[in-house]
Amino acid sequence: MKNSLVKIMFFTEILKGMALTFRTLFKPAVTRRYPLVKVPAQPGYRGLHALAKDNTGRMKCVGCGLCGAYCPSQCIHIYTTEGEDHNKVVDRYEIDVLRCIFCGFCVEACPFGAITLSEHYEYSSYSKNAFYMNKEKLLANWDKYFEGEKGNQYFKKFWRPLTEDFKGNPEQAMFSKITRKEKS
Amino acid sequence: MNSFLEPILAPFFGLMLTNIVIILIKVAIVIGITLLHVAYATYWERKVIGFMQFRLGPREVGWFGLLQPIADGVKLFFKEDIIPATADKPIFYLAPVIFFVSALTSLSVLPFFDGFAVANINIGLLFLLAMSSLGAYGIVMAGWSSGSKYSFLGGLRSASQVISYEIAMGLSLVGVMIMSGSLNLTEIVKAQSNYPTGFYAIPQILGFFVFFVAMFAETNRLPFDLPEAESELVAGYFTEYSGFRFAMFFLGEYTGMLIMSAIGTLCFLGGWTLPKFIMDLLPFLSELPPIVWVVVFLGKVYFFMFLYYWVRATLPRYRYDQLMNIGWKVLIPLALVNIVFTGTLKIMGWF
Amino acid sequence: MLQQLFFGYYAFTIIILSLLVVTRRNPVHSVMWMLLLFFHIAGLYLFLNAEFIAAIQVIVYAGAILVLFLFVVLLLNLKEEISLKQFVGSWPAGLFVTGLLFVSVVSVLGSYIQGPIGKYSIAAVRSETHTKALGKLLYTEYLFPFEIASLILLVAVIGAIVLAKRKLRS
Amino acid sequence: MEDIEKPFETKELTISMGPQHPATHGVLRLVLNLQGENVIKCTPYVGYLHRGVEKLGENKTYFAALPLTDRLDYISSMNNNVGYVVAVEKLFGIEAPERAKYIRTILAEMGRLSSHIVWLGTHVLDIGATTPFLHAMVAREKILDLFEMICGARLTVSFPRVGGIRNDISQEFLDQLYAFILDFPAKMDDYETLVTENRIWKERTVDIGVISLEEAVNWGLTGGTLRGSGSDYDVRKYFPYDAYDKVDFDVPVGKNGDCYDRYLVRVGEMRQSIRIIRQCIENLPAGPVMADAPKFTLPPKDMVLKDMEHLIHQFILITKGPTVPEGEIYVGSEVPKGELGFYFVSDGTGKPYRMRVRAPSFVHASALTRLCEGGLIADVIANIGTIDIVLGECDR
Amino acid sequence: MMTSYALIPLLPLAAFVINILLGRKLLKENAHWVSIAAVAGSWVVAVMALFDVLSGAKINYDVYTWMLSGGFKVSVGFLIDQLTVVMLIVVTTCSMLIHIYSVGYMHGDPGYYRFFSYLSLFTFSMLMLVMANNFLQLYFGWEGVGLCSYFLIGYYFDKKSASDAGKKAFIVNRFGDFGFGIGIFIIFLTFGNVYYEPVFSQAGNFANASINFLGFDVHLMTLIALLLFCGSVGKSAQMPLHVWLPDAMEGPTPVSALIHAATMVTAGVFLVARCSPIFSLSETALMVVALTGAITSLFAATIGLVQNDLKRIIAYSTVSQLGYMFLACGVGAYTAGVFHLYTHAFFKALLFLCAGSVMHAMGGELNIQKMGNLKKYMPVTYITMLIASFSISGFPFLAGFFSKDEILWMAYSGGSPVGKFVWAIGTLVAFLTAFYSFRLIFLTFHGSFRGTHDQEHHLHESPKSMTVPLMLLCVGAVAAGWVGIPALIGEQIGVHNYIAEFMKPVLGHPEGHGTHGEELGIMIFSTLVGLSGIGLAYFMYILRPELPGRIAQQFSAVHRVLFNKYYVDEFYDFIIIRPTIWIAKNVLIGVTDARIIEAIVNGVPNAIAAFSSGLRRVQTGLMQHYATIMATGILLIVAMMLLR
Amino acid sequence: MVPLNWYLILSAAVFMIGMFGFLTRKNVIIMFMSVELMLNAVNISLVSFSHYLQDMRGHILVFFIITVAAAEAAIGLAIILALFRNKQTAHVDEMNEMKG
Amino acid sequence: MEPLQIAEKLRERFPDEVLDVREFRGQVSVTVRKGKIVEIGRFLHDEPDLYFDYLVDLCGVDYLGKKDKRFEVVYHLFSIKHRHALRLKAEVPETDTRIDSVMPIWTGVNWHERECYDMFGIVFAGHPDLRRVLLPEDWEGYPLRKDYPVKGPAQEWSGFLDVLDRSKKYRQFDWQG
Repeated sequence: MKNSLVKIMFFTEILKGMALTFRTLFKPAVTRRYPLVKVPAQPGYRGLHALAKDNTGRMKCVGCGLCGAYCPSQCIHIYTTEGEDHNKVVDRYEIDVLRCIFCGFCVEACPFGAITLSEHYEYSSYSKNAFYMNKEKLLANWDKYFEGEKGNQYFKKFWRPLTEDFKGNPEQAMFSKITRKEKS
Repeated sequence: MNSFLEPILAPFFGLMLTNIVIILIKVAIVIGITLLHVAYATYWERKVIGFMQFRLGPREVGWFGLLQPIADGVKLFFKEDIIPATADKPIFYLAPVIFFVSALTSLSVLPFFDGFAVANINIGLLFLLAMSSLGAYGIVMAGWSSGSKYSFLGGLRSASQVISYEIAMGLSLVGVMIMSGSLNLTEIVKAQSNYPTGFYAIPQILGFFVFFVAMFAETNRLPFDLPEAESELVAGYFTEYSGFRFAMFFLGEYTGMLIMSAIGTLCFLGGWTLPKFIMDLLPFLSELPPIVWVVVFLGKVYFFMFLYYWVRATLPRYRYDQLMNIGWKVLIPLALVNIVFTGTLKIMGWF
Repeated sequence: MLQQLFFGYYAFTIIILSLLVVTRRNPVHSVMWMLLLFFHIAGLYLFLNAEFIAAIQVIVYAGAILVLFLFVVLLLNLKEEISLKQFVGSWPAGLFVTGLLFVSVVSVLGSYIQGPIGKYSIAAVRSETHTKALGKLLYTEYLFPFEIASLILLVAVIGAIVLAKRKLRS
Repeated sequence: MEDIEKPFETKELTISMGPQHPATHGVLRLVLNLQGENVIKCTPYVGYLHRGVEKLGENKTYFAALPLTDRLDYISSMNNNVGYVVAVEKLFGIEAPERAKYIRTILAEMGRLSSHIVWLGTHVLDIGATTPFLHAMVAREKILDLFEMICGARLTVSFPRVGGIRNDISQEFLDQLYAFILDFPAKMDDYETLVTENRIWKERTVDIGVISLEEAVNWGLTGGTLRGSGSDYDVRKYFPYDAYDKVDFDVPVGKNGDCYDRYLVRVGEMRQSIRIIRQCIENLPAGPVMADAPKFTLPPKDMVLKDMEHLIHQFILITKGPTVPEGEIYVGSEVPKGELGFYFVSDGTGKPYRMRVRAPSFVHASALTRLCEGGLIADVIANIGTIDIVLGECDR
Repeated sequence: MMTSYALIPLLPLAAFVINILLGRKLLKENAHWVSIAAVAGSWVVAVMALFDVLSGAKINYDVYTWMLSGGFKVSVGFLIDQLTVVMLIVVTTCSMLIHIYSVGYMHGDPGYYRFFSYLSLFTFSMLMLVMANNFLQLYFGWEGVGLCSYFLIGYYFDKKSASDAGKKAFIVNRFGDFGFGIGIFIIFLTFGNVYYEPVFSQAGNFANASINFLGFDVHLMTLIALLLFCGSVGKSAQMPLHVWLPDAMEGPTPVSALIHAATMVTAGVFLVARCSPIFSLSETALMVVALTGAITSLFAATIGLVQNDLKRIIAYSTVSQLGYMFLACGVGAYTAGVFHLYTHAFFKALLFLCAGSVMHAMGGELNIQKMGNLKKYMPVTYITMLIASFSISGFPFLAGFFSKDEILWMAYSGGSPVGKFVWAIGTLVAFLTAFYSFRLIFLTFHGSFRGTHDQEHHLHESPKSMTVPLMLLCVGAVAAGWVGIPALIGEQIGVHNYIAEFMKPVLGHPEGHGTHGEELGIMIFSTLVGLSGIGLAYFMYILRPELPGRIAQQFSAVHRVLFNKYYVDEFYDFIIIRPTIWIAKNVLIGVTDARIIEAIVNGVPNAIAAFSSGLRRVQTGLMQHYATIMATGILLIVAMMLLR
Repeated sequence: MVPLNWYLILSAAVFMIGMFGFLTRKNVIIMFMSVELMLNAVNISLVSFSHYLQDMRGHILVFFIITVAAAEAAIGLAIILALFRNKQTAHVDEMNEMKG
Repeated sequence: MEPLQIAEKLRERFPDEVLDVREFRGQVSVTVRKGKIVEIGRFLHDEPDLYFDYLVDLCGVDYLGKKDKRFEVVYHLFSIKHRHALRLKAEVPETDTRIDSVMPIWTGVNWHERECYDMFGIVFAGHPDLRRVLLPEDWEGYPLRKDYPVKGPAQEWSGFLDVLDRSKKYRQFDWQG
């Protein structure tokens, strides 16, 4: 009771709030000055698409069409023809990026690990055409964003599920391994 | 000021005109300086509130964003001026002018340091109150003439708010008038500096509190920014304004804040002076030329401005009826108690 | 000469503004002109060395009463009425009567007798400041009327509340 | 409500608040009939964000419909995913492994935290306090960073899978999350310092938008909005899914059913979420993260090209979807906004015959009429904030 | 320094304002802090004033002039002299202690802040009353205390008896105040002034003047004195306007102690003492005062003998003691009256507070027949009340002894024509007082408990905040009289009669006409009378508890008359209230209203209606038409003046 | 020096304009404003009298007139509001209840 | 109470109304005739040991070509007090798409019924404000019916002026007001 009287008379709760804002005045800001300072995307970020190449530099995609079938927004269009040795040849592999919802299901659907989502997230342009990805652009993306070992690591980590997910992985993250002690 | 300029100007203009010219020069100085301060007040507000919110505030235009106000100004002045089809045009044009001019006019009686006021009139305080009540016209007219319902509601709110808090503010200043025995701002400051405690904020703590609260309401700032509560009325009375006219409202509002801060400084914090006991302690201070004291004055004004920002960063907004309740049921009675109290003590010779 | 010039300006503007006030179709415009009118009257008071009166003219008339008018005008929101006729049918009669009255009042002016000169000369008021002189009179000699005036205000406040407030059943 | 005292009657004013209005949190439109500042009638209009999620769901396999749920309540998409996945698992009759359940619980509570942070910030912002919004957003940013770390997306996560989760979490994620959880209560105290006890905040919320328990249940309110009125109805307690039956947490309950109580309930829920996450991290079991149900889960990628059976499964599951028993099922889950329910009618094919989303925001938005009438305009804002609706979910 | 005296009344006023404005929402259970702090402040300043006066200062100044109209000046001014200072000390001390006591007593009451704000307002009014330097301010304070008394008696306004008692007190007081008001008018008429100083100094000039009042030539001073005394009679509950005071016991007990024992009711005595220059000029008036006092004291004492209500007994005792004070004033011994007022304040307040404490323990039970043996449960209350009773009974060397003795000696020796008569009555009253006081003690605290089992279970000593004021007041009840030790004893032990010396400049000090021997005799006699009263009570209520009932049966007629307070209330009911109601019902409603007024009311409009039905066509109902016609009228008048 | 009569003529003119407005306008609010105009006209003449007679009493009267004007505005506008509530109009020719 | 017991109780109370009781994964659906749906609802709501105070959800299902009666309105009920749930299904034939509104019993069903009307064209008699809720007021057709094309009706947009024209019909308030 007395407490509330003091509170009403002396605005303690408001002063507490004011003190908090005043303290914050001297704390560092968290602002990321975006166009100047870029925050790197986490590995496995679901950004712009790329078509994977194998070690020999050939496109991994065989045109099975699973990605297109699975895609929730139906933005993948694949056109194949019969090649010389009765192989399927992927003539056109097109993604309408403006329709894409970046769920990453195409990666999951692909049995060959042919389609990937890169960490690139800054795609803006003045023309719609820039977002209609054809096979060439997608392959170029692979070179651009997955050069070297990065591609392999990507598949190792994000091309799921793997057998270990069904069986249990001995290298799993566990709490007991955490060294950090609770603040007293 | 006069003594300094007169001998220089008199040969050129003759005595009669010299006075007018001096006044014009003063006006130019005051308006120029004030507008600059107003511009940078917006900058500081954004900076202070930004820092209080883990942000940086403007920093891209110029060094540390110092040119931001100018960029904003330029942008506003070159923006397309949109007039709604349903607007009552003459009044729509006039409203921001009234608002801005009434704010600027108040500047004329503010003494920035000893002997520097455009017009050192005997009823300075009354003049300020009169001018601050005129700002309401700008707001109400803007709200009404826009032909938008949000503006209209904002205008209505503002009218009743300003009328209500005008009373509380006037009454809160009565204590100061009683103590100093004058309505002249320079006299008030001088009486204050000779008073034992220096600032009237100490003996007039109640009046100061009432003034402090009413100050926020008069300038439509949080937690009393009901006329322009963006979550309720979009932007209140200036919803339909854009470009240059919007800039007038914007400038008028910040000038109003500056003026309220100046009134607070002059009436409660001793204006450009320091309390007597400090002056006695440091006698060399009185040797300084008067213009130096403008720094003290501005320091105190900026203290008030900082409080504006600080409160804005901290408090939520009151509701309209609660605002009225506070004005009529808390502040006015408190101010009346303060007057009775001050008057009694004055009669008993303790003040 | 300068004084005559000033007076001439004020008198002319005041008359024009008052005509505008009574003839505008839209009450909001009337209020605007009235505001301007009050300012000019306040200027006239300053001209007559009544600075305190000028200040309260602005504070009370312009700052309070007129805002109240404006407030009511806005509340009533009389848009459709603006398009109707603004004068009553018998307006020529009104014009006639007021005109004659004006003529007769002006013709009285030549024949009054000036009263005795009081002690509040311009210099005396200036030295004491107008506010102080007025305040002293108000709180001593005219204390009783002053308190009656405050009573009237109180009654007005109560009356206004009673009139405007009403319980709604819903 | 017998005897409302109103200053005077003036012309009734009709204003359209929204769909573009700073306080309507998206494209909600309220038509308010005003008498002065008093709201006589309030009619909400929704549907500006209608995308036909139910119709779309009927034309996709059970797996492929998952991203659609991201876009329901886009502030807490993780919770929607979990709710969807839980419902589908129940329909299929499979169980996710323990580890996956714990991780899903952690993620769902993170989603709840992030959603409540947004709610807190915007609600407080509507009432005029700007600072808590930005202070809270700093913490939300951390949560989103953590989301990004495990699933590569910040908002539309699409992370859980039928029968488990997409991929196991990393040690780095766990460490950072634990550190965050230890820090967060102090931050909560900061947010509360600015509002909870503040007299202005209290005046704005206490006794505003009061709805009694009985009426609240009758209106079908759920989540914090219902619990503010005093019910302890919480799907996590009533129908525990995932690991909620294995952790210990309280359900904060209000008393008066006003805005302030709803506020307190949600703030309490945030603290409970921290508790849940902490327990889950500390008790996180080892083991698989996907259920071993080959007919209902995608086969392991490393085996697809090695094993014919897996390859066939891959192709069938992706193109036709799983073979689902015929029947119908309704499963609710507790998302930050209330009870999110999925009702499936299965006709034995891989696509739901009917997919119905029971969206809490939809019900809450309809209750705005009841909450706002008789109050002031400013109370409308407080009410919109306090029932915490997301139009993406409301309009589906 | 002078200005600070204004603080004495202003602090309680400020407390009142703060409490009434902030109490309901903000202070609630903390309301007492404000009031107590204010009263304590007043007390400190009052003590300072006492020292100032002791050092010879006499302060008389105007703080604020409210109205100045010709010779008529209305202002707030303070006169601080010896009499005022004594009253100040009494009022602030009692008030402070009772404020503290109320903290415990009123704890948990829903109107806590209201109670304290009224107490503060009362203190303010009372202080304004005693500090006034003019009759108008006196009247203001007078009405102020009346108003607060009304508020406080009716504090439990949801209880009908309480609100009725409040109304009764208010209305009965009106009778007295009516006379008082007229008295002030006549003073203004006579002296052209309402200030004490000019009035008292000029009073001598009018010693033999007479005035035509209601057609009679009346001795002016007698008239003024009697009219002023009217006020005293009302406020101090003297015959025949005493009826309100016992009923006023419906208020909370601290109120009874403060207002209806220690302070407000003594305002009448204060008034007589303050106006002693006027009273002294009129032998008739003094005689009236003395006789009224004597008769009232006897009358009330006899009623007190048989009452069973704890607080009412003390109330009648108060009436009786007030009569004593008037008796003293009436014989010219103003100092003795004021001295008794001063000691009485302590022991009577103490009695009431003890009664409150008992009531607190008994759960609101007031019937002493249902009490008994309380000393076991409430030792502090018992001892303090016992001391108070001894004091009131005039037990040697306690406060009451000195003041009572002073009065009796002055009555006997003062040379007043009715002196010996009133001395006899006074002595008889002393006996009765001792008897009923100890009847009260014995019935309440001794014997066996006669209440219900529940009550017995509940019996407990009161909290600290209540007992500490009791003990402090007890010190007063013992020692307050030591400032007025008569010369007879004082010479032996080397102390003076300080109070008499102190008061001399204001009230004068009539020398007794007796010898030391006579004085000693009177003293011993009255002491013995008092002791025998105690003895009789002991005999009747401890030794032979069955005796009182038998006596009551034996003298049942007398007992009934006494028990029904001489049927005064019934008498008033019969001669005043019923006729008034009858007249209102039959004459005003039946005849005036129905026959005369309605005939006029209906007839005139009928006539007008007939006339106006022709005229109505002229009326358009449009305001502006009327206004235009008015303007035309003005035009015509101006034109007429012009053309004339 | 401006002669007193000039002020008086100005005052009379404003007064008459106000009166004209009061007599002829339909809108109650404007009629009310005309009344204020008339009061102001009186104030002008009082202040000028005061100035020329060197006496403060004129100012005192102006002070009281302003007070009364404030009171009158409050009451009058409240009445207008009440009228408007019943009639839904502010036109004076609709308000002819006084008609016999 | 167990769901099947509830179903039995319901059958006892309304023997002619209950058509079918089915259980799947522990959830019980009771199919009823639409005629007395309000009475059934009232019974379920008011009966002390049933006390279904909370109507979780109401939705329609279109069984085009699968069942005789084309539509079903599905009520999901839950009792917070007793913690039991029940699914009630009312059959609505294509020929007569009217069913009584249960709004008098559960107020919260308001918008659910509107949505059902919006999506399936089922008319709820007695609903106070039966308008489209999610779709625009001038929408044609009922999108969740199985015979409604997934990608919407093939229709050219007729232009802004036409939209403006049609909107006049639905305009509820006057902007000038």
